[in-house]
Amino acid sequence: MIQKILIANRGEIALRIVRACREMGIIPVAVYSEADRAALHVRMAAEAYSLGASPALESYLDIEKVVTVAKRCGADALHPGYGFLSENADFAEACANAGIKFIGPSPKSMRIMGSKTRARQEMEKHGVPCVPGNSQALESFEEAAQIAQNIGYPVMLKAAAGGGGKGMRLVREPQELRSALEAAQSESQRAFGDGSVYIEEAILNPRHIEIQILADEHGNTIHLGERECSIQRRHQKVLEESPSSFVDVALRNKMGEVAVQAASAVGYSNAGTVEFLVSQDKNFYFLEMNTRLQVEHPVTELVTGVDLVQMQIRIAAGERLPVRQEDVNFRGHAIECRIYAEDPDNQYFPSPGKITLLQEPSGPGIRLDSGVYEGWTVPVDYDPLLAKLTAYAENREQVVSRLLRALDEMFVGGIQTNIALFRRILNDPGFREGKIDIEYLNRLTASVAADHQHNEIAALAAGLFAVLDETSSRDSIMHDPVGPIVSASRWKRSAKIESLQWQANDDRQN
Amino acid sequence: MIQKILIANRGEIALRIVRACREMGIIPVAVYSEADRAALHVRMAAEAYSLGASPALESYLDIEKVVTVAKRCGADALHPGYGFLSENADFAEACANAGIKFIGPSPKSMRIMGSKTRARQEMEKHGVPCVPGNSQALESFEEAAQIAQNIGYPVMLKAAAGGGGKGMRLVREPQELRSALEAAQSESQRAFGDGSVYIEEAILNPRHIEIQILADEHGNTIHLGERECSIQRRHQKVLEESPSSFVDVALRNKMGEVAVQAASAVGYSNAGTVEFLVSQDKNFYFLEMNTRLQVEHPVTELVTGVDLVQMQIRIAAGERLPVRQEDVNFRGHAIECRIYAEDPDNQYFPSPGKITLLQEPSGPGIRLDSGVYEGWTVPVDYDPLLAKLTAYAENREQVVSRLLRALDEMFVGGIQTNIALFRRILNDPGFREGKIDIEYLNRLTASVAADHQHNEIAALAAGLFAVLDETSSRDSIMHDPVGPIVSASRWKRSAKIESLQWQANDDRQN
Amino acid sequence: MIVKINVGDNPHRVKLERDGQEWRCELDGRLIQVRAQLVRRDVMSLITNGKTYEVKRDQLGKQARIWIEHSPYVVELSDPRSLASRTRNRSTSGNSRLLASMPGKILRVLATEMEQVEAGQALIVVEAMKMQNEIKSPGKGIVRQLVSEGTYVNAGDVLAIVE
Amino acid sequence: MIVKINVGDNPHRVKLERDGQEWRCELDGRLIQVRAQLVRRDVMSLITNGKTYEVKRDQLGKQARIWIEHSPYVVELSDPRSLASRTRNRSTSGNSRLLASMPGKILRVLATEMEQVEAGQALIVVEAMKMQNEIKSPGKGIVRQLVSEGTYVNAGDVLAIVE
Repeated sequence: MIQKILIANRGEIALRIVRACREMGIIPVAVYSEADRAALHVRMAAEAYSLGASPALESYLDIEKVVTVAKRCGADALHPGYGFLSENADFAEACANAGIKFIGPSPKSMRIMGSKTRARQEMEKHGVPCVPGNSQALESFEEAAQIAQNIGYPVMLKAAAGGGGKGMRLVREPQELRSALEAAQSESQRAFGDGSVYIEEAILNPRHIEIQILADEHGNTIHLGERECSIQRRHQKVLEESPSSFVDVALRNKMGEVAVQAASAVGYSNAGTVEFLVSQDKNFYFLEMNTRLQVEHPVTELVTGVDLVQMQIRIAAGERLPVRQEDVNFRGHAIECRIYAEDPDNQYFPSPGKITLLQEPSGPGIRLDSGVYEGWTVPVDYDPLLAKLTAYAENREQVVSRLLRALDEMFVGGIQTNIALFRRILNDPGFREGKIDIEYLNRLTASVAADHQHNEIAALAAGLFAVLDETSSRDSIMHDPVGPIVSASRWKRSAKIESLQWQANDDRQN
Repeated sequence: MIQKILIANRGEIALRIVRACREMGIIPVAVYSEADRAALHVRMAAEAYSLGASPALESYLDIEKVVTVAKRCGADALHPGYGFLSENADFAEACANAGIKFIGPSPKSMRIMGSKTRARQEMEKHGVPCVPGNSQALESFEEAAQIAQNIGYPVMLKAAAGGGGKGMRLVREPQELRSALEAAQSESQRAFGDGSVYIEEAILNPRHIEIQILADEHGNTIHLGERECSIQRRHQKVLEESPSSFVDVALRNKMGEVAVQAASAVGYSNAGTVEFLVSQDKNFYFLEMNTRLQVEHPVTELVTGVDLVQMQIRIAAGERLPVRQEDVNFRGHAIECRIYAEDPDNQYFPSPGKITLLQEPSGPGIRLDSGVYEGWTVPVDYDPLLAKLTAYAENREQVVSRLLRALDEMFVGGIQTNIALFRRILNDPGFREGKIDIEYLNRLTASVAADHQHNEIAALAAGLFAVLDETSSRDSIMHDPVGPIVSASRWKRSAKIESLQWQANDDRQN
Repeated sequence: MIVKINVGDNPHRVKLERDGQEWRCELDGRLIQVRAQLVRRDVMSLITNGKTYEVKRDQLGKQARIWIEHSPYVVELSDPRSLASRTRNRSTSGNSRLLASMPGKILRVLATEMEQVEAGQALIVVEAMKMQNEIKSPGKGIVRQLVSEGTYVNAGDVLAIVE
Repeated sequence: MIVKINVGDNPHRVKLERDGQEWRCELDGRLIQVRAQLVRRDVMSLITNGKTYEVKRDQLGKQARIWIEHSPYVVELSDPRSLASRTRNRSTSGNSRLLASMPGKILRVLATEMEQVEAGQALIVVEAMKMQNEIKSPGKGIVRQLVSEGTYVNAGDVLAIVE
């Protein structure tokens, strides 16, 4: 059995794994960069070792350092989380060479799925539907024109080395092809140092729907249904749900079977996710397979009752899957909101900094996976994900209401977050009717948000803060053993300073 | 439809109802006593009205005041929660007379179930098994001896007016009867001003298991399975779970049917709970019916996926039950811990006071229903329940581990709580094997708890607090906008004062 | 106690007097009875006319914000003197100070000290959490007090001044 | 910095010196390297030899407590002078002060000022949250400084002295 796991990650996912370890009687070991000495995952682990300087390249991405720590502390297994080194086959191999069980698939499966072209070849060989196209770098404009002709317009140009929407161009008609190809190639060259572009059929307004699979090391593979992940900003997921209101039982079974096929085709083991593009007429196409735990795994845990992280560890320990496909009991509906430190009104620009006030939601149907706490300074060095707020209820309508209630209870002070954006999404009639695709969020934010209505209460409250600050610092009304709250003089003094700065801001905005 | 609900309660249950209202688009209205002006249920409600002075008799128990506020604010319904006026038929009637829908059964059902003797008669008439006995006040010793003879020893003497274990005596043999009867009568007289005692067969080491039922106002009644509530202190539940490891499918179905019968017998509507004593050989006996929501309703919500409070409101609005008995989908296992402000090492004496530090657990499978917050002063006037920590997982073993993990994450500073007691229960092999009955907790606490092992780390930490306090107050290491933490001088000064007080305590203990 | 408060650009005058458990408030001359309770640092529970408000306070960069029903209101407390100076400043100043809206690292500086720049011209690239943000000149002018490449800035720090 | 600390009844001597990111600690002469971080008021994260401890601090009545792995340790910081006085007090004092262990209301006072009482005799009934608790005399003696009926007491308040 596994007795000690090194968690090669940070933030909420590291804490998620710490919790799974604790619940299984396994010793969770954290690693941390200097910026993360006081991070929540370090506080909650049983052991913790420094990796060095704050930049990820010098800490969480340094294979040698991580493996050295794992060996030194006597870990018999390592969980990579998501991001960082989680899909790095060399890392998985380095763990294996050091005698440490990598909690994930074999390096071989990772390598196949990590290459767009190899993955596509393998999938096509095993009858997994892919978007019609060539998936090889185009040699010339003539070749591009020929292939586009065969596929039929509209077509999509994509960077071979790419991702994140860079080097992507939609081509609606033949006469647009030449300039689009040149633009895509030059953008791809700038972004990835590689101008290779390939061509695919364009799926218009598709949904992004993925299937969670679990495979043990004895050849058993099951799926746990789908997750609807169409709500994205900058090609990154923002809100996910399960089930998808677009997927009926027949489609779920079909996509599930194909996902199991895809995993089996590469001898996959452990947890993984097969991502599909789904067209408005319910055709689906293999997009890629993520050979690791997903950020949004909680929605699947809530609707199936299965603990995916514990399952990963049990599979890595050589156990057989304890459930068969027909035992999976789907019940209810779950939606996850990724609470990011970013400003949706400013092109989602990240907002690291100190969290001066934090109020977390709880109560029925609410699950919070947070990596932060009040007083914590969110570092500038990593991802802006603060926490995942996930709600569960009997049906989609109830879960939407529940999430809105929980978002009302939540407050993050001192930095910007996207909490208000979720309130907008969840109140939007289009979202409530399930009318979403991967362009949904762009359309929503193109319109203007609702206005403020409580100017007078704000004025009143500001005045009362000033007077109560004073009272509490004099009489210690709060009975706080620590002493006074913000003193009135401080609040006023800072207000005066603000008055000057505010003025400067005004100038800039004019 | 119901548009505004007055919540005639306080603490976590008032907040639970606030949340249900918010999720249903209903305006939640709080009431509060002076001690509760800053209570969490007041903060979270949309409207709040004062009831007056702190003692419950002058606020939460004052029928006229509560009904007046409900009318004044325009509430069209009222939720009584549990405790306080929730089982008071006169209150339900006063609401009805004021044109306010009482969210609960009819006053008539409440009156029958509120009287031990009438309930028992009604149940026997409808074939619901009761503990063999007379349930009428004994007239004489001779009558008692006769009935005891008929029932067969051991028998139990119980106060007719009573509850909470007062006036209760176990009689194993005929020669013990006379003195036991006298003791029970005099204890009952002192406790309730009424010396009436009745006699029942003694069920030895029984379990306390209850069935949740839901009944709409159109004659449909279903049950949602059982809750195991055998872990009690002073006849009050401390930890509850669902399902019971003692109950198999056949017993569940049988008890469920009987519970539905019991409810139907009195024309019951809304949510209710039928409590049974279950003997070691799996016979079960009607104990009483609670005509309201139970404290421990979350465990049922977690294993069935049904929101009981929302269901109560929908039933009160005249809706039909949306699920049939065969649709109830039991999945997984749930356990609730009632976090009380009390000292288990000091006969569970309550510990009100200011919560100086509060860390709340979260993450997968954890639900927290709390009525308190850091900085809140738990009043001396009411119940010591601070919060309910409930965990859900695939099976009992996993949920026990999960709760232990969550209890590790939880911390309440400044007052005593029973958190350590839960750690003991959940680690106890007897509990883990499901060997529990209503005497379990007394047996467990009779043994000595484990010892402390970290004296040296404590000394080190105390020293580091002193030096870091100093640094942080000088350099503001914490970057706290509010200023310094406990200053070193304060920590040291108070330490000196303590040194004197501690000494006095020592003297007392010698 | 009398406080002058600006919410956004709107000035308000608030007079506060304790009245037993309540506060007698005059907001721009209108009387409002309020029960106010500081429940913790930066969080206040208000009840007025039966309605409850859970009000929060925070600071983003140099802006003080009051949050009501999850919308932020930028507020400043002022006295006549600071108001006067404010007005004076506003009328005379032709400068634009570029302030960092978020903490981050100065990845690139695209202008040089004393350079003549156009409105909309990119001056600085700030990076945080692998995202890059171009800071553009708000108008035509001369660049001064440029921040240096590689430094870390906080929200509200001056990145440059365009005169 | 040198601190003398009692944990329960055991005295410890702790010498603390900053050493870069770490603390060089001498605990009763034994050297221990520690990384310590105050993560918020009354919560400290310790790492020593790779092992982590999340240490909390609180106060119950007049007792200061340090919590490690969910067990409380009653601690006091002392200097030689207070230690001396403590020893002196202990050896000369024959009094017992009855302290309230919890906040509550004095429901009944069962003894009178200057009354001669026996060990175990009930002196006072305290009530909180509808529970009642009898406070008994720790020994034979004369009762003094009795608290009055109806008053509210806090943890650590003196309820009576038995001489």
